[in-house]
Amino acid sequence: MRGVLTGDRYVWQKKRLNRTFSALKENKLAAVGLIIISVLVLMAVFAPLITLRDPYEQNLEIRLTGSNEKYLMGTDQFGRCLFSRLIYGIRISLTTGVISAVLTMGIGVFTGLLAGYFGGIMDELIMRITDIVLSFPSIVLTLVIAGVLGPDLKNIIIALAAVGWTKYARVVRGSVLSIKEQEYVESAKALGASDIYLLCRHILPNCMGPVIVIMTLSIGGAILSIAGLSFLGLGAQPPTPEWGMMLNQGVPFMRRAPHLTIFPGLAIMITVLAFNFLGDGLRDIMDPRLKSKLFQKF
Amino acid sequence: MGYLLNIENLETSFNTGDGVVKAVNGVDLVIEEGEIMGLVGETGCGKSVLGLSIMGLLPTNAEVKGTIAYKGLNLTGLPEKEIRKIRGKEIALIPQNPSTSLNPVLKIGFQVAEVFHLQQRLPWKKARQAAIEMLRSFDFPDPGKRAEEYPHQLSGGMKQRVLAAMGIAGEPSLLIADEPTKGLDALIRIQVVEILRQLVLRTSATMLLITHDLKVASCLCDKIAVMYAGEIIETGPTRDILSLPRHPYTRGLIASLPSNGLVPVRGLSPSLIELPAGCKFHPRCNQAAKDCAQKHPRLEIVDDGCKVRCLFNDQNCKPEKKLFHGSFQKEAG
Amino acid sequence: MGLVGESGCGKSTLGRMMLRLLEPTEGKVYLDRVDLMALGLGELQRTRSKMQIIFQHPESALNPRMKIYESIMEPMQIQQVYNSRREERKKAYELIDLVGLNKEHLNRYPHELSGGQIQRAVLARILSLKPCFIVADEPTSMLDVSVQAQVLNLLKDIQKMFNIAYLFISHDLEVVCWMSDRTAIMYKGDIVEIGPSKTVYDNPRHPYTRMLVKAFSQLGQENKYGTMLKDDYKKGTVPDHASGCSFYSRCPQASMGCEKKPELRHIKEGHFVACHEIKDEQFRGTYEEDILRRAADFRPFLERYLDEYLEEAVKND
Amino acid sequence: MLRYLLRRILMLVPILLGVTLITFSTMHLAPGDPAELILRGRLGGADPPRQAVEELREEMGLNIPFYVQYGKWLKKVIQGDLGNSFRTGRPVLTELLSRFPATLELALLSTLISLGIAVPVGIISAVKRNSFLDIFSMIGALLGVSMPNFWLALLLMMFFSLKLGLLPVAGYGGFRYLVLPAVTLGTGMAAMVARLMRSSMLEIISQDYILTAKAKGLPYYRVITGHALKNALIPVVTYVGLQLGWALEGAVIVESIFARPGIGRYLHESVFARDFPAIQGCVLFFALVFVFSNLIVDISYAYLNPRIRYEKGME
Repeated sequence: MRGVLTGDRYVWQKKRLNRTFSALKENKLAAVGLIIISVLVLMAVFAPLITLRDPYEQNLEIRLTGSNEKYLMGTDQFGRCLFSRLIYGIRISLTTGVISAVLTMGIGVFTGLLAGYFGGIMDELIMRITDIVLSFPSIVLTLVIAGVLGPDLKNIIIALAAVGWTKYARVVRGSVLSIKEQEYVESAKALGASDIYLLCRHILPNCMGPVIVIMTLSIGGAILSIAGLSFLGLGAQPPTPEWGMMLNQGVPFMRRAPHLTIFPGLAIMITVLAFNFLGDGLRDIMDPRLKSKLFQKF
Repeated sequence: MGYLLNIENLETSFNTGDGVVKAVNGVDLVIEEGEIMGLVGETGCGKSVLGLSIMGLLPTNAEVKGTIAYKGLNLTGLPEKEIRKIRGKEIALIPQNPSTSLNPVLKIGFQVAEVFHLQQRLPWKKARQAAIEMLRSFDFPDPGKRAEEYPHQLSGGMKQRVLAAMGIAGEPSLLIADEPTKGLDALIRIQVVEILRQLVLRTSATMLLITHDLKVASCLCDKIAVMYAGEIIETGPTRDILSLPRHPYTRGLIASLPSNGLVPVRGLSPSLIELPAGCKFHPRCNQAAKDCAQKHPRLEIVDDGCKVRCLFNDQNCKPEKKLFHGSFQKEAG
Repeated sequence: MGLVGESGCGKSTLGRMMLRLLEPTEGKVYLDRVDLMALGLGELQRTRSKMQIIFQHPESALNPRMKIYESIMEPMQIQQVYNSRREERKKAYELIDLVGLNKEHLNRYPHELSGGQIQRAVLARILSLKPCFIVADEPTSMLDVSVQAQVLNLLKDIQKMFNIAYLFISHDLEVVCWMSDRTAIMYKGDIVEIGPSKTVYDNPRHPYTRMLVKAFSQLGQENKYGTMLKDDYKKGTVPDHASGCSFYSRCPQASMGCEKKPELRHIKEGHFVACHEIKDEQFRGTYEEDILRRAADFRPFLERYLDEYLEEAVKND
Repeated sequence: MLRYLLRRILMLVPILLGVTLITFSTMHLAPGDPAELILRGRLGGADPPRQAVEELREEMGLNIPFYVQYGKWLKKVIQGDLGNSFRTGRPVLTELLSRFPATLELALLSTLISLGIAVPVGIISAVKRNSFLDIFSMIGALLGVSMPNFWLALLLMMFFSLKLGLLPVAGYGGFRYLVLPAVTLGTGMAAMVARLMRSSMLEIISQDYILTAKAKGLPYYRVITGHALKNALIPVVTYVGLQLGWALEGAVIVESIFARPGIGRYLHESVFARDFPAIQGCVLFFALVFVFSNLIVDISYAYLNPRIRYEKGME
C-alpha cells in the first residue's frame, strides 16, 4: 500500500513540476531570464577555463587598447584583460547579490512572521521600526551605513540587509494576516495544533510565493546597489574585478577607451535584466489572482 | 406579441490554458415581449455566460457562434460600435454582484445620471435631476443626499437598487438580471425580488432573470428555462415546469430543495471542458438507459409550450405527487 | 441543534467561541462538564479533539499546498491518535470511503476538487478524531442545491452513525429545520426563540421568527403582482435601544415595554421566546422556569442547556 | 477625512523621533572612537596624541551617556543648529541650504519627465494588451529598470557631450546643465511607473464595475477615462511619493557623476571625509523631504479614494 501511495505521489509531484516548467516555457521572458542566469552561473564556475588570462595580470605596455584578436574586449588602464575581469566579476556580483538577498529575506521573513502571527505589541514595535527605516530613501541610508562602516563589500551587504528587510517584513506580515484568517488555519487550530506547527506547516509555505518573487527581483536590485556603491567607491576596492568599481575606474578614460565604460555596464545590465525577467515571470506564474480571475468568467 | 429575442443554436466557448471551455452549447431560447423568462441552473452551467453573450460583453478569449436575434437584428456578428448602441438603451444588464459592480470612486448619483446623459441625451444637470428622481422611486430616503454618497456608504440592498435604477434609466426593452439574489439572506432576497417586481411593473419591460434559485424564479417568472452543462434541458411556463417537471434533472433540482426533503441528485456537474457524450445528464441520471450514453437528445416539444431534452420524455410524463410546495415538511431521513 | 439568523447577527461568532477559537469577553462554555474557558493551552489543545468545526467556504477550508490525504491525516498526527503511519493511512482510507470520496481524490490538491468534494474531505478529516460535538458553520451555503442536498444527507447519516451533536449554523431556516431537532433563532447577538424545529417553523411566536418564516413561505409562492412584506420593512427608522429588545426597531408589534430587554421564557414544551408581547396563558412552571428566573442574560442559560445536551451526547457515545 | 489626517500627522511624531535617532547614531556606528577618527583625518592618517583625543571627546560631549547626547543634539537640531562641518567649519545648515536648489530642480524635472512618459505609456499598454506597442514598451521598461543609472549617465555623457558636443559634460549652471542628469534619473523612474501603471490598469479593467460601465453603453474611451483611470491612478499616486525618494537617491549618484553641487554630492563627499555633522545633516534632510512628500501623497490619496475618507487606516 505504501508503495502504491508513494508511487502515486511521485507521479503527482512530477506532474506538478512539469506544470511549473510548462508555465515557464509559456512565459518566454522568464525562460530567457533563467537561461541567462544559468549561463552566467556556468561562466562564473568555469571562469578559469573560459578566460585565457589572469584578471590581475598587468601589462602596462598594452594599456587601454581596444578590442583585438588577443584581447576580446581590450585592456584597461593597467593593461589587464577586460574580458577576464568581467568574467571573474560575475563571481563577485552573483555571490554578493545572492548572499545579500538571502540575508535580507531571512531577517524580513522572520520579523514579518512574528509581527503578523503574534500581533499586539510585537507587531506594533516591528511595524514602527519598518516605518522609520522606510522613511529614509534606501540608498541614502545604505550609503551612510556602508560609508561609516568603511568601504568593503561585506559592509555593503550588511547595510543592504539592514535597510532592505523592511520590504519583506511588510509583505510577509500582510500575507500572514490574511492566511491567519483562512479557515484551514482555524480548523487546524481547532484540531489542537500548536503555534509553531501552524506557522511552519500552514502559514509559512503559503506566504512564500510573493517572497520568492520579491527575492528574485531583489537579487537584481542588490546587484545594482552593490555596483552603484562600488561605483561611488564604497564597495569593492581595487584591484578586485568588481563591475561597478571597474566602471568608476574607466571614467577618466572615457574619451580614449570607451569600452571600459560600455562593457562593465552592459554586464551589470544583462545580469540584472535576467533576474528581473525571471522575477516578473515567476510573479505572473504564481499570482493566483490572475488565474482565479480568468476562472470567474465562467 | 412577437419575439423580442430569439436565440438560435448559440455556442460560446473560451480558449483557456487548460483547454476549450464550452460554456454554452447550442442554446435555443425565445423570449417574447413582456414576459419574464427565468434561466435556472447551477454554478458553471453557462447561464451567466449566456447573459453576457447577449450583451456582447465577453472577455476576448471567448468565441460566439449562432444567432442572437433581437428585434430581428442579429447581435452576434455586430461590430463593437453597433452593439454599443444596443447596450443600456435596448438591452440593459443588472450585474451579478452589487458590492463590486459599482465604481468605488464615483458618486452613485453620477453613476446613475451617466446613463440618462448617455442614453436619453439629457444635459448633465437634467440627468442628475432624473437620477435623483429615479432613486426616489426606488424608496431611497433623502435621494438628493444619497446621490452624493459613494458606493461603500450604502448597504447591499441599496447598492442593488442603484444597479436596478441604472438598469432601467435607459428605458430598455429587455433587462437581463444576472443572479440578483446570489449569496443573500432570505429577508434581503425577498427585498430584491420586490425590487425586480417593481421594475417589471413600472417599465413593462421584458426580463431575463438568470438565477440558481428555483424559488426566486418561481415567484417572479412567467416561463422558466432550465440549463445544464451549457444546454437548455427543459423550458416552459413556470407552473408547468414546477408542478410537472419532465426532465430528470429538473425533477432532481426540485426534490433537492430543503422544503421538499433535500433528496439529492447524485454526482457532480460535468466540467465544461470534457463534456460527456450523449445526453449530458446521463452519468447522474437515475433513469439512464443504454441509449442515453450515445444519443444526444434534442429539445422536443412535448406539450403546449413545454420543451424537454430527454430521450424518454414520453414515458416520464407520469405526474407524480405535487413536488413543489411552499411550506416546510419534515421528512424522516 | 440548529442556529438561524441573518448574516452578521453573530451566529458564526458564537460557534467559534464555543470552540474557543475566539475569546469571549465574558461568559463560560462547558463541554462535558469542563469549563473550556478556564482550560490552559495544553489541555485545550487536547480537548479540542472532541469538538470540531466545519466552515463555510470550501475554497479556503483546506490548505492549498497540502494534498487531500495530508489534510486528512493531519489531525491524527497532531493529536497522535495512532502510533504508526500505516494505521493512520488505513483510517484515512476508511474515512474517505465513509464520506463518499474515492482513493484517487486523496492525491489531489484542494483546487482540483469541487466545493462539495472538499466539504466531504473536511468531514473526513474531522471524523478522524471521533469528535462528540461538531459546529457546522454554514457548511452548504456556498454549494449548489443538488450538491447541498448530498452534503446535508451525508451530515445527517454521519450524525446517526456516530451519535455526534451538531450545532448547525445557517441563514437558511428550511435547511436548519430539516437538519436539526431543535432550532434557535438569533437576532443581533441574542437568541430570540428556541424550541423543537417543527414547533418553531410551524408555530413561530417571536415576531422576527414570524417574519423569517413568512419570507420563506412567500418565496416559494407564485404571486407576481402582490407586494410582499412591505409593511414589515420599517428597517432602521427607530434607533435601537442599547438596553432594550434588539428587534425593537424592526418589530411591527413594538410597544413601550420593549425598551427593556426581554428574557427567554418558556411558553410550551421546550419552546422559549424572548418577547414581551407574548403573554402565554399556558405558562408552565417547570424546573427550567427556575433556571430562567435566575438567568438575567440568555447566555448562561444557553450554555447550561448546551451543556446538558452535550452531556447526553457523550453518555450515548 | 479630518480624523484621518490628524492620525496621519500624529503618526509622524514617533517616526520623526526614530528618524532623528537613527541619524544621530550613524556617528556611533563607525568602528572605533569618533574623536580619534576625526583627529586622524585631520592629521592625515597619523596616530593622534592621546591628550588631543581626550580633549576632543570632551568638546564633542562624547563622555556623557548616549541618550543625553541625543537629547542635546535633538534640541539643537530643532533650533536649526546642525553643527559645523568638520571640513569647512561652516554651519551644516548653511551648506545644505546653498546646495538645495540644485537638488530640487533635478528631482522635480526628473519626476516630471518620468510621469509624462510613464502614465500614457502604461495606460496604452494596458488597454492594448499584448499588442506590439505593449510588448515593445514593456521590454523597454524592463530594460530601463535593469539599467544602472550611473551607466546610463555615462553613456549619455559620452554620446551627447563628448561625441555630439550638444550639451555640457558636467557642472552647474543653466538648463543645459540640467538636461542630462534629469533625463538619466527620469528614464529609470519612468520605467518603474509605466510598469505599475500598466498592471494597475489591467487589474482595474477586469473589475465588475467596468463591466457595468460597458453595459451602460459607454464608449470604450469613456469607460477608460471616466471609470478606470481614477481607480488605476490610486496606487500610482502612492508610488509617486516613493518616486520622489528615488529621485533623491539617484541624486547622490547622478550629482556625483555630473559634478552638480547638490546635496547628494555633498553627502557623498562627506561620507568619504567622515564629516559626521555634514552626514547627519544630509541624512536628516533626505529623510525629512521623504517623510513630508509621503505625507502629501497620503493626503492626495485620501482625496482620490473616497473609502479612506471614512475608514480608518490604510495599507
